[in-house]
Amino acid sequence: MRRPAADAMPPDTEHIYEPRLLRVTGLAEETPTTTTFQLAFEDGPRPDFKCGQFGEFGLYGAGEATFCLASPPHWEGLEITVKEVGKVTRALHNLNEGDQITFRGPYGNWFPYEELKGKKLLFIGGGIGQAPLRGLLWTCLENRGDFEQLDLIYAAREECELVYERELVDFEGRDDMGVTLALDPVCPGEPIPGWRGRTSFVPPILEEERPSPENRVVITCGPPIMIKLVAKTLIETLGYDPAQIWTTLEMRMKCGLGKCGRCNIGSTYVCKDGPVFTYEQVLAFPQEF
Amino acid sequence: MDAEYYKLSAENAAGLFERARADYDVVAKTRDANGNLVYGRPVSFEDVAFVDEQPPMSAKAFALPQNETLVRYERGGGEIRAETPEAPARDLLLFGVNVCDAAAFDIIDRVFQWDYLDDPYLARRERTTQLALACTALQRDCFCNRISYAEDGVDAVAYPREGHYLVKIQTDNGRRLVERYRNLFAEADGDPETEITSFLEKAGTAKREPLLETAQSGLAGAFEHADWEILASTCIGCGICTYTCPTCHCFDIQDEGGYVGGRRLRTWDHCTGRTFTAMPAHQPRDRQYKRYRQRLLHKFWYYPERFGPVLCTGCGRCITHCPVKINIKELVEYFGGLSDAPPGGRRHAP
Amino acid sequence: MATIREELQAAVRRLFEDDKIDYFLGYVDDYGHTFPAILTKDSDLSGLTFDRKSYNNLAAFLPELRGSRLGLICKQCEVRTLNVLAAEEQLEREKLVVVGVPCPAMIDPRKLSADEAELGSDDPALWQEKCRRCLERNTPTADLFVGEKISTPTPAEGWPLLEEVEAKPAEEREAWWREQMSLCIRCYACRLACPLCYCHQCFVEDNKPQWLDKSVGAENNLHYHIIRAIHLAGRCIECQECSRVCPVGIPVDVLNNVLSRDFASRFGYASGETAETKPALVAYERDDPEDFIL
Amino acid sequence: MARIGVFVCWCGANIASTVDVESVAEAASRLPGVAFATDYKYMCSDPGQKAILEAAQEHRLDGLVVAACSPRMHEPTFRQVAAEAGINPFRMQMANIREHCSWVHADREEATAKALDAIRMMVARVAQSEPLEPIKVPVTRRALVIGGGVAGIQAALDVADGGVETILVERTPSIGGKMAGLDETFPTLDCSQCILTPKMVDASRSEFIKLYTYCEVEKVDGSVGNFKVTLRKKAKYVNHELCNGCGDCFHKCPYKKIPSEFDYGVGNRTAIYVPFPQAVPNKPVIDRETCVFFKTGKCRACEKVCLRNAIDFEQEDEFEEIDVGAIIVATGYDILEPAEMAEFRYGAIPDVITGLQFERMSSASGPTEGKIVRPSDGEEPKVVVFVHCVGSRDENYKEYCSKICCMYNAKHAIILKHRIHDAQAYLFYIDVRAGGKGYEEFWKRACVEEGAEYLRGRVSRLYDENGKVIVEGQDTLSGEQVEVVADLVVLATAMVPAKGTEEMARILGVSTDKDGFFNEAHPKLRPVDTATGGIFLAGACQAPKDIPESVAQGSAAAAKALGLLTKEEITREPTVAVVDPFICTGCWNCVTVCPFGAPEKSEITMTIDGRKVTRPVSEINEGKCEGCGLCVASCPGNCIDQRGFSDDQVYAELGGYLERLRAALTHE
Amino acid sequence: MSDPPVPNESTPAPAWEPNIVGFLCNWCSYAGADLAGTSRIPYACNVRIIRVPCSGRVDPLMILRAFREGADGVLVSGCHPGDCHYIEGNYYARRKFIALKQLLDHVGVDPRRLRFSWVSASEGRKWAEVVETVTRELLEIGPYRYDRDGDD
Repeated sequence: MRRPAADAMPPDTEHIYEPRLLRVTGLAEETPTTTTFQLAFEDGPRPDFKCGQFGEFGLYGAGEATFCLASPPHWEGLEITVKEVGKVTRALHNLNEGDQITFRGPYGNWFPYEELKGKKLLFIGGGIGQAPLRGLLWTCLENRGDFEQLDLIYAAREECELVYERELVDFEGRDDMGVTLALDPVCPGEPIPGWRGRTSFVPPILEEERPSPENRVVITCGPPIMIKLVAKTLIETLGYDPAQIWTTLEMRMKCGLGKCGRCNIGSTYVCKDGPVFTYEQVLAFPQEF
Repeated sequence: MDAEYYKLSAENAAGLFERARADYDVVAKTRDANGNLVYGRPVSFEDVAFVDEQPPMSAKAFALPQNETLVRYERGGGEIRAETPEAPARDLLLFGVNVCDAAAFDIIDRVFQWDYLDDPYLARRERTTQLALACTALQRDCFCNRISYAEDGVDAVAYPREGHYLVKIQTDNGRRLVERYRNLFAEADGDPETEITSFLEKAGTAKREPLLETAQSGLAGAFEHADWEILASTCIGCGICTYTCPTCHCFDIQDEGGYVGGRRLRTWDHCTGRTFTAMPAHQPRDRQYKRYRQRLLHKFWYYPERFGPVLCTGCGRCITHCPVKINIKELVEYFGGLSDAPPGGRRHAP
Repeated sequence: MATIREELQAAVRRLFEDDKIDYFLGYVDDYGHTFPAILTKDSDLSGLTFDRKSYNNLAAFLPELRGSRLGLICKQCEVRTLNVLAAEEQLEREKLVVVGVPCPAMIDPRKLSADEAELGSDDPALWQEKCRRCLERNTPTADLFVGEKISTPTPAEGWPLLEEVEAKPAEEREAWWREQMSLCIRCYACRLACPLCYCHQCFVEDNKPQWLDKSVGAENNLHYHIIRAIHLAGRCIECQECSRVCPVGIPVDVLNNVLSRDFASRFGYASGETAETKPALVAYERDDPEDFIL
Repeated sequence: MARIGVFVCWCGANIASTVDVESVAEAASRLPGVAFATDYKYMCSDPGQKAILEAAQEHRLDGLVVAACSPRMHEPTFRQVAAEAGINPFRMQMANIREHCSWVHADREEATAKALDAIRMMVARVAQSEPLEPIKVPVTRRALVIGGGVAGIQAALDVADGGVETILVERTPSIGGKMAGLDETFPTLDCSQCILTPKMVDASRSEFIKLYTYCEVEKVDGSVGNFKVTLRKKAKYVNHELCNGCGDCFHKCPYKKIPSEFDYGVGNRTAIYVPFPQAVPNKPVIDRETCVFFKTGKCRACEKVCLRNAIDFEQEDEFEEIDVGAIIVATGYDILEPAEMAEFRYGAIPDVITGLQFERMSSASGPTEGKIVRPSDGEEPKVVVFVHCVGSRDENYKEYCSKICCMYNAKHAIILKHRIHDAQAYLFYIDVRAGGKGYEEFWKRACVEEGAEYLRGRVSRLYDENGKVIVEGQDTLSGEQVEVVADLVVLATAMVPAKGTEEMARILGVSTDKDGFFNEAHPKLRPVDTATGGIFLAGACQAPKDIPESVAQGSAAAAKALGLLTKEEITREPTVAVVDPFICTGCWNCVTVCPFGAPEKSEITMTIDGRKVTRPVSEINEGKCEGCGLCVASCPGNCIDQRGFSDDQVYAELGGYLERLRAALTHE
Repeated sequence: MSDPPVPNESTPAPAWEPNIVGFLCNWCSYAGADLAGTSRIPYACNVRIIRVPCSGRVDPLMILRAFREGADGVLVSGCHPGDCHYIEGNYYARRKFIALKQLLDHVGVDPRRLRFSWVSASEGRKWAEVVETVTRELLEIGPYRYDRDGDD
């Protein structure tokens, strides 16, 4: 049989499914069901990773699940933000500082940082979809001079579903980026008591603000329906080229290595070829995701 | 390497089996307690079944077991100890397996070697040698004659002749087998290639146009074809086609055990099942025909687009054992534009 | 005289022409198999047939077509299934056109020789066990009967395979089942082919918690089959589809038969005979007989 | 993030002498999810509770395991402590290491190991425990009493007395029930009607009581605090708004020979009738079944005579839906139909009557105006046989004792003697049961002062001969065969649940016992509750009872109802079932098995393959769910789970125990 | 995984003890077990109790899971027929138990591994006897292993 040389073995493991163990060094409760875990590598140096990549995180006895790496590479350690939805996430939520979790990765492709340089960036996050954007956002802020403009629109269904609240406050205080926070309107047009931001879905905000497509790149992640409507508005109403819109796709994954066949969309393995795609690529997929 | 040809007398075939059992873990066709044909470990040559018929389960499990422990773990004293299982201790000889089963390994090697090397699979795979046995007749549901890749990459193929086997060696691995038991093999005489060609013609396993590989471009335009719904809706979503398939290789990774100890294991999984892509509150393939479509297109469009060969050796198990007898060959022909009507007549979506 | 095939095709064509149905669930034959097919008014009906290999219990496809007006071929297996489904309020009977056929008994595919010469055989030894037990061959509840009625031979008594297994001493029986169970690959065809396994989620798919391990192995497989049998307790209509579809040849219906027979004698259950009987496990009598509770 | 605290109680020496509590606490502190573990002499004591509160704060605990006595003992205590500590009470579990461990095992090592297992299991369980909040349900401040006998009347009066609107439903034309037909009552011999009718009038006059006679309960939906009840107001064919109860109509009614239900056939009534003179309301109804007009279309005599034009042949049954918060069931009893017991020859021999018929005869306002006569010839009977236990305490009929017969037989013997001085009473009895205030004295009086002859033994044969009823039996005291030539035989037939009780049980969703009486929630401690919240029992519908008991239970049920109805809202245990509608198939197993009607049929609309699909699904009415988990285990697709007893929790508990085995295997 | 721990060479081999999971209904059997405690009736300590609201809450899946996880025996106990706190839960449970029992018997699992009992709140002594019986029987038939590691 033919056996090519491997070019992407994860470091420090015997085989590709053997995870490393990370130590939970900190926990931040983002919402009642969402927690950010700060993780430290104790068994060796942290692998290099890039914004947009993901990993397989888990707990022995509960299993593995896929999470995007939610902190920028220039921070120490690694952070992930986990929403409790199933067996693994429930088990993770029962952890305390000092506990260990398993990690394989980093996997997948990443946001093309070099291509983004010199552009105006508009981040659009929805709910827990802010997590995949967070690393890139902080990287851009760290290198603010690389970019002409930096804006963030962040929306959630309810105030208690906003993640990274303390960072949002920090962003709002900065003068080198624009921040728009929005909650889904409960009764259209009616303000939500005590809420400092806007009460609107994202597309109307875009229609109102009309960020021009010129030299701009939109990076968005959120619920599939939000991505769809945001892209529609940008392309049809504001004249964006689908190639100007970047997103990360959520597909069920298991191996993260392009083997298990779960994340196939056409001949694309989301775990290897993605999860970062331009909307142009997304439109070319067989429409089943 | 260039193919080499040898003669193996029927007598020596028995000798080969006996001697190989000392050096290899020998797997061959045999019968289980119920009298059903299986790939098993017969202890004597008499127990080896030399028939064209395929066992329901292909031979893929010998490289990709249905359950495979990836990591064992233990907790204690505030620490987690994890260890990976030992690689298999013995070489494996697939003795007299069907060509379509042997051929599958080379096809799925490609994904297991793609970029990341799948060590657990490859550890088994690398210790495997195939000595396949060519069929004497095409069976009812077989269509290996429609797939060009169906013998490539098989280490050695034995063609049954009068009183002996003509053995074609296709890989270094195959050559090592012959060298190991060189005195059992004789040089082939005559023109073995011609002999094989006429054997295949007679058996009905010679290639016949149009090959199913040519359906790929047609399939690429057929994703939205309205007839998927009506033709694939009888699919009940079981795992028979994928589990019996020599090339289907999708899997799941799960933990079994508890806090104190257990294992992380990989188990076969199947894209035709309704949980395969189900996420909390989101199911991209929300109807059965979409899941069937995925299987077919993955085999005949996505996989060849990415890795070259179609993900199929034409063994026909997925037709034979399908509870509703969905015929992948005919559907590939229909959706791939090679035939006008699906099996059993046109059934237009309303 | 018209063959059943021609009559059937004519009848279905009429149903479509009269706009009585949106879909017809029947069998077509091709490439040496007879298999279920969903037909519409634009379909080519020339493959439509009914023969001794019309194995599938077509009621298994009802959930997929729920909401549509539907014609389907009903042999006695389907009739009994429809009764259970009606009792469980899973049936839109008013949307169904039940097409009755004279059922000549199904050949046991495991006994079918390669050349299929015996397909026309009336030798009960070649039939599926259920057909030897069958009480009715002519779909008495049909809305529309196609073909000529045939006589029903005297049904066979008993449960041959079950009795054969039971005749083994306990230890041998355990070994036998362990052997069978070690063959199981958990493809779940047995449950998916079953017209009464219509849950949207099966317990094997539930991972909160994961009551049943995903890995295969004799014990896990046994547990799967036991729970499957329990879920069919007093519901199973013994169509034997579970056994027929098993790719590795496990006679899984024996487990169902254990309960069918026991519930028949213990509780007087005969599932599928009327459309009123509630499933046995959601019913009780105050004096249900048992002799093992301490 | 689980931060569980484990508190191991010594219970003085109760636990500590057998279980090594210190090492248990130490081992517990190393269990997954445990942030803190300690042991203490008495966890339930003030200092013990305080220790929990302090530890909870110091270690930021979010779950508690108290390893101590049985949760049946102190679960409420420690739930309270958890709440005070800011921990959700449903994330507190007790590991029972006293009743289930230290008190039953002597070996210290074994008991210690078992105690630690119990803690492991509970820690695992708490880690899987969702915080739960009690379910709060607002209460409709209105009660429904079903049945207008003395129990129902008493209950209605007492609830009304509490200022709560009460609807009293009676299916016959008048309230009063069985008691209204009685003559004198034991043991005081005061006149039944004299003491009952004032209560009937009170009930009709109370501003808080709405009386619905000739009315039946058709349907009951909803649950404790909020029932929706559909009433069928049967057509009376008399407009009671207009009717002034003058009685002209029933005097004019030509059809007079209808056996009166109220008189058990001893007397007759007309087709338009008031069941008895003191009826409340004292207004007639027309019995459609017997009225000539309804049969032939001719007559209308009553209509013609009615000056108020109150007769209305066009009336139809009306339905009314009412909202109530509590229901008191007081549907009473009937007697076992004596004709069913052929050996007593009831129906075959006219001079064999039932005790209730005797009551009507002896009643001064009854059909014979108090004269006791033989039905066959109207003659005064001189020898009367009273038979005890007719159908009661008889394995062929009813196994139970009907409780009141001994006393009313004694009463009948006394009344007989009072009315016909030279009459002789014979009583065949098994034994005399006279447990009640003044009861023993009463039957002795019959025996000693009134000369009633008590014959201990069963009647073996009854037959008529020459106009007499010959009663054969054995006197087991003397051992002799006895034969009494009687003029009249009175059967003390068994009390059975009133006709329709089974149907009523189905409507209410409450259970009945093997004899068909309503089941109380607990035979000792909750005798007036049913297992269904908000439904209470009063009177003989629950079991045979005499008047004072029925009245007492009426009052008790009223107190229970008032206790419920005076709350603004009620809280219920949140350990209810919950359906995942996305995977529910609508097989209705849950609907079929639930004893409380909590799962309800509903629908969900979802988008599948771009199409809107509506699927039938089950939905749990939390107000009705009692938390038994039967539906959970009956759902084949595991679509239902139970809060507080979730599959995850049970699974974790199992794992918590069996982990030890793995640990043993790995030599930890 | 129900094997007895492999003894170390230094320590004598401990006698094997069966591991039994008991599912007890809250209202009768759990209370009965409490009563056994308050009455100080000693019994074998091999049963680990899982409290459930009603025997009707016990799903055969739980029982099989207990075996799968390593239990040697399972005991399910509820209220006597007619005494169910939830009116009829134990009647339904009984049918499920009959079905499960039939099947386990048929496939050759020793019937003594799975026991059911009705123990009321007043039957402390019966509870103790049930535990003793079940434990004794399991000691006779030994550890349960079906095919504990259907691995690789």
